Amino acid sequence: MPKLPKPKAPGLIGGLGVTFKTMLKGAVTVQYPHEREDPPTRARGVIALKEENCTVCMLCARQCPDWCIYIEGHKEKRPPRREGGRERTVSLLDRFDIDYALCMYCGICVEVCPFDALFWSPEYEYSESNIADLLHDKEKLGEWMETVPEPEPLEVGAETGKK
Amino acid sequence: MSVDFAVDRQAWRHLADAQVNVELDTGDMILNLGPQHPATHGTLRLVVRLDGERVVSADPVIGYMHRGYEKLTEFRTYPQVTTLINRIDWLSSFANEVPFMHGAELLMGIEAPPRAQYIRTILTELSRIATFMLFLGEMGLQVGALTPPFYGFRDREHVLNLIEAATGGRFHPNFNRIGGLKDDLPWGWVNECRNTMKVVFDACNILEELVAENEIFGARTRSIGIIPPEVGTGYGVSGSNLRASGVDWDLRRDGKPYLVYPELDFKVWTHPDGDSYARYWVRLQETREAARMVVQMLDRIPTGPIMAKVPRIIKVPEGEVWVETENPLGQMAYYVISKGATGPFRVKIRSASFSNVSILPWLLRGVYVPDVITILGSLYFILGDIDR
Amino acid sequence: MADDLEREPAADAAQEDAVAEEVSVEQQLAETDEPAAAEQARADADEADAPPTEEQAAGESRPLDETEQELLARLERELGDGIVESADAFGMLVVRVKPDAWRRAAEVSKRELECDYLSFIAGIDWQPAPREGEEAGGDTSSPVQPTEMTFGVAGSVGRLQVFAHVESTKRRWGVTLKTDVDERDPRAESWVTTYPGADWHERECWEMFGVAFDGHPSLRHLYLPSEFEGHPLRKDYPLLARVVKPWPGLVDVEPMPGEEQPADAAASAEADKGDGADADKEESS
Amino acid sequence: MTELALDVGWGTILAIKTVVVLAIIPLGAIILGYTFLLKMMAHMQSRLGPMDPGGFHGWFQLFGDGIKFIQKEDVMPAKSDRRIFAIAPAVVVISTFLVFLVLPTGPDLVVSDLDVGVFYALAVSSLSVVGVLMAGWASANKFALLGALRAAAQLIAYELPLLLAVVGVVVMAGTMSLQGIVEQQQNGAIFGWDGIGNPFVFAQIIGFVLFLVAAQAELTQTPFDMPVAESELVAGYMVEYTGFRFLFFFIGEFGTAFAFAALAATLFLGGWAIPFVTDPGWSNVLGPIVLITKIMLVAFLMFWVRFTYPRLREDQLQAVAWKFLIPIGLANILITGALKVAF
Repeated sequence: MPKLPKPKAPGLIGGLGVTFKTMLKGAVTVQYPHEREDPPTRARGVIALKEENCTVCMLCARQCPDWCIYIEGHKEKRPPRREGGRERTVSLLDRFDIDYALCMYCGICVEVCPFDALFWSPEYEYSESNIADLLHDKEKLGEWMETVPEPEPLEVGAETGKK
Repeated sequence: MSVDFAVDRQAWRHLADAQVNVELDTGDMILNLGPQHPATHGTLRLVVRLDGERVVSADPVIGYMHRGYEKLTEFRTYPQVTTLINRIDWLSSFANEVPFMHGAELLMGIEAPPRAQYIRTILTELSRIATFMLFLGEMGLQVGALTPPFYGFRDREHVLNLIEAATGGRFHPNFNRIGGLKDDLPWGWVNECRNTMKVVFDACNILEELVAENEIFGARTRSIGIIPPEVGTGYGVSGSNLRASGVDWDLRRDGKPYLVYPELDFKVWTHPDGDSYARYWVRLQETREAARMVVQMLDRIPTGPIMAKVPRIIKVPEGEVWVETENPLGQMAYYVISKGATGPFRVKIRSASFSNVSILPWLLRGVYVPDVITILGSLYFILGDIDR
Repeated sequence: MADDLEREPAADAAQEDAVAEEVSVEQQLAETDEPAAAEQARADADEADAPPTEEQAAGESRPLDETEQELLARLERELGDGIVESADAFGMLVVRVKPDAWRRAAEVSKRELECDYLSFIAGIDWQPAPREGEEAGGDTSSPVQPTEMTFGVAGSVGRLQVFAHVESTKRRWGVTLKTDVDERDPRAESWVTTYPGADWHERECWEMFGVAFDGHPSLRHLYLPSEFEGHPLRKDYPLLARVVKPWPGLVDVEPMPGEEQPADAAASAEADKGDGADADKEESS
Repeated sequence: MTELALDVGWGTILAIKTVVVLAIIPLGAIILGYTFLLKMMAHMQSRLGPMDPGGFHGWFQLFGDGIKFIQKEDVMPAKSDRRIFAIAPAVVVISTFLVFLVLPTGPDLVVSDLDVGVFYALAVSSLSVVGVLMAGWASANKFALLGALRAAAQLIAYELPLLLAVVGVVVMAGTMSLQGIVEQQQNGAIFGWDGIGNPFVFAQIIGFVLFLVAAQAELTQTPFDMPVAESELVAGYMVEYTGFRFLFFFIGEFGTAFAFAALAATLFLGGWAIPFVTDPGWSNVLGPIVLITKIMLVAFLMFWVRFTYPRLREDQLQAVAWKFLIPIGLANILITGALKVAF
């Protein structure tokens, strides 16, 4: 049977001491609009789109558990890369919208993207007063590319060099 | 103490009346605690029939947050389900992911590499610390102290920062994958974690001094809401709530081995009293124990991969599996039935708070209104965990 | 006893992955818990057969271990021919009992198996619910379940079943009990008198599956509003969120003018399997 | 002619006094609210509190809140007893206002130096319970009703220890006039040493603690805040109040805290009296400042406890009053009386 440790001073006095000591220490809060906290590199703040990498393969839209990605595209002919090569057909994006009102920030779209067109950015200041304004188009998603950080190094003992 | 298991039919009739919330000419007063009430931390409604300030009968009305996860899982693939189950108990989301992933891995015959197992265990214990830290503060608020919750939030923040640094999400890590983890830990995380554990120990001491040792807190919680062990088990109360009733049962030690718990040296805390104070005390000790376990594990993380070899398209073979883990709130378990598709056929989500709260009608009979709040607070439920 | 249970999953893993000779090797390696060796073993297993296929149906043919045998023996002693079938599912005993032995099974579990802890009571609807074609609105993201009705561990006679899990906090074992429920008049015996916690679980099961529980003091709605109709967790109850909204995953790429639709349907089907990415890549390069 | 001038003069002085006293209540409430509720509590909780309104450390916050409250719609519950609902906050504030009438802030700075000042102050301060009951009843809300009933039970129970705590002071001073008590403390001596006079806090330390505890209950502050108990009764009797009526309650709450702190400062800490300053002119100038300092000191103690402790239960609160505070208070009077007679 565990015995409760005997309190040193009466608990009432000890409690007063705790609050008084805390009062003399500084605050831990951040005065938000004036100063900002930097979220860690991996923070899943917002999804940024690198439009030129996207091939309109629809994988992200299909894998999204919330069905919150809307993609439309069209195809264009491009001149061949090499002399005498075949004419290329490329798929171009017309529309790439993410409805952040629905998004659950799971990151499945970023993971399944085979061409590295989607990235996580720690950016978090994009709240809107109207829920419909949370549907962001590809221009807006493209702007966030600037805020995407470099991936950070891994902890000691991690297996580097992905297969 | 004698316990009557037989259901009091008279009381049930009262409860049925209370449900309709029609004031009958009985002289009792029906008080609706919730669904919007500061004490229910979430949308739990408690229809309480009062005689003066004494509770004659209480009927919890749940479902205000019902999101139908068991149905939704049938329409999701296995990787997509993780996103959902994160949100069952949103204070310890990481711990929710583990049993489901473990179940899917069992069905597929995959085992996560040791490094992944270690990191999973560390993050599970961190989420336990985060959950309990909030409880330790918030319990103060439930009995009227304004300051402890801020200390709880303040020191939990360090733990959440750790979780965020590793997984990218403060609340919804979505970090587990079938066969391992999404990523390895970032550089310097282990040291950071070690420092944070010191903060956790300090925070436990502070909260113990401020709350647990306070005589007023003792007067408010001791011998309030006593759950006898046999009643607790009958209702399916689990976790710290049951251990506070003296039942020495912790799935980390007693269940089927999962993660790296068999390799760890830890103590399962119990308290003989079964009252609200015991529940607070047990959680306080378990927070410390969890921090100790994290420190143990930090020294032992093996090197190696974090992902087992997993086919690209995850199809889980036919079968049924029952995986239970000791989550911060109690026994969290999934009964996964697979039919060989990319998604589960049926998932029974056994969440801890649901059963923990189902004891309320029994427990609240005859207590005073302020004690209702104490008991609600000390049972410590998360609405998402009740309603799923 | 914990050791017995521990060995079970490891053995399963081995069984799934490799042929008989490899089993012992892998098992040994798994038990030595040496990262390098385990990694090697896994690599071997992967070479042998990386994705476990559907043929290797898990669970059914596994023999019971000692604990499970003892549990079953105790149950059989009391219930006799009330037990229809029993099986092992990853170290957990699953026992199917006759509907009229359902309440007795609870009493016996509590008394003879010392299972004082009620984990849950819930329902299963085994009816397949494939979503294809029109109904799915082209949605290929939701998992497609098999179209024929198959029953899980320990079998079933009909579509609806009730199952429950009880555990012993003293002996640290547990058992899953199942019973069949008639589809036309779904009812089962209530466990409330044995486990008071069954109250809410049975209410949930009643509103989600429409299974009435005889002897339950008050079957009221638990989650849903009292005027709610239907049983949401039955397979024939549609998930409206997936019906109302068009699937955004439909390929919406305009073809080149004058060009035939470039096998979009095929591409989309493949893309869903994960190979589509490569197909698209070829197309664009 | 002279009589008339005197009359006018008297009337003017009374008007000035009234205005000053009227201003003291919201001003005191704002000072206490800002210093303790906003700032001290914030720092005790590792926060900073409001920082933006007004520029310097958010000093304008409460004024802003007041402006906001006044702009709000005046909502009355449909089933409320409208007239009583409307009057209740005023009753609470008026009871506080009446206390200040007898509080001396200097040798001449007092509205009315009643011979039974202490008695009067304690009597009017407990008028607020009427307002609280009215508010709880008229709100037609179960939480409000429970809160009001708790408040009534509690305020009545704690009148007694409050009174008993003061009796010791009265016995020592030999007068019930607050001005007289202050003068006694200024002119007294501790065992012949009259360096700082004789603040009764030393001789009446038990009385002082009793007074603070009872005042805490009178103010419905933690650990005796069951009537408002935001985690059980949401806000008790105030739950249905919005806008400027809620503002009245807020002012009443902190104004009363200010009044009780002032009473404690006057009764136990020597009020406006300053050691070494005996000149009435200087005392009149410095008195209010000294009194305010002492009030802040007492208020700090009260709020420190408020922000640290959990709350008791209603039955435990009654037990504390009847089983501990009242016997201790009686014993204190007995000892004080005995010593008074002996020396």
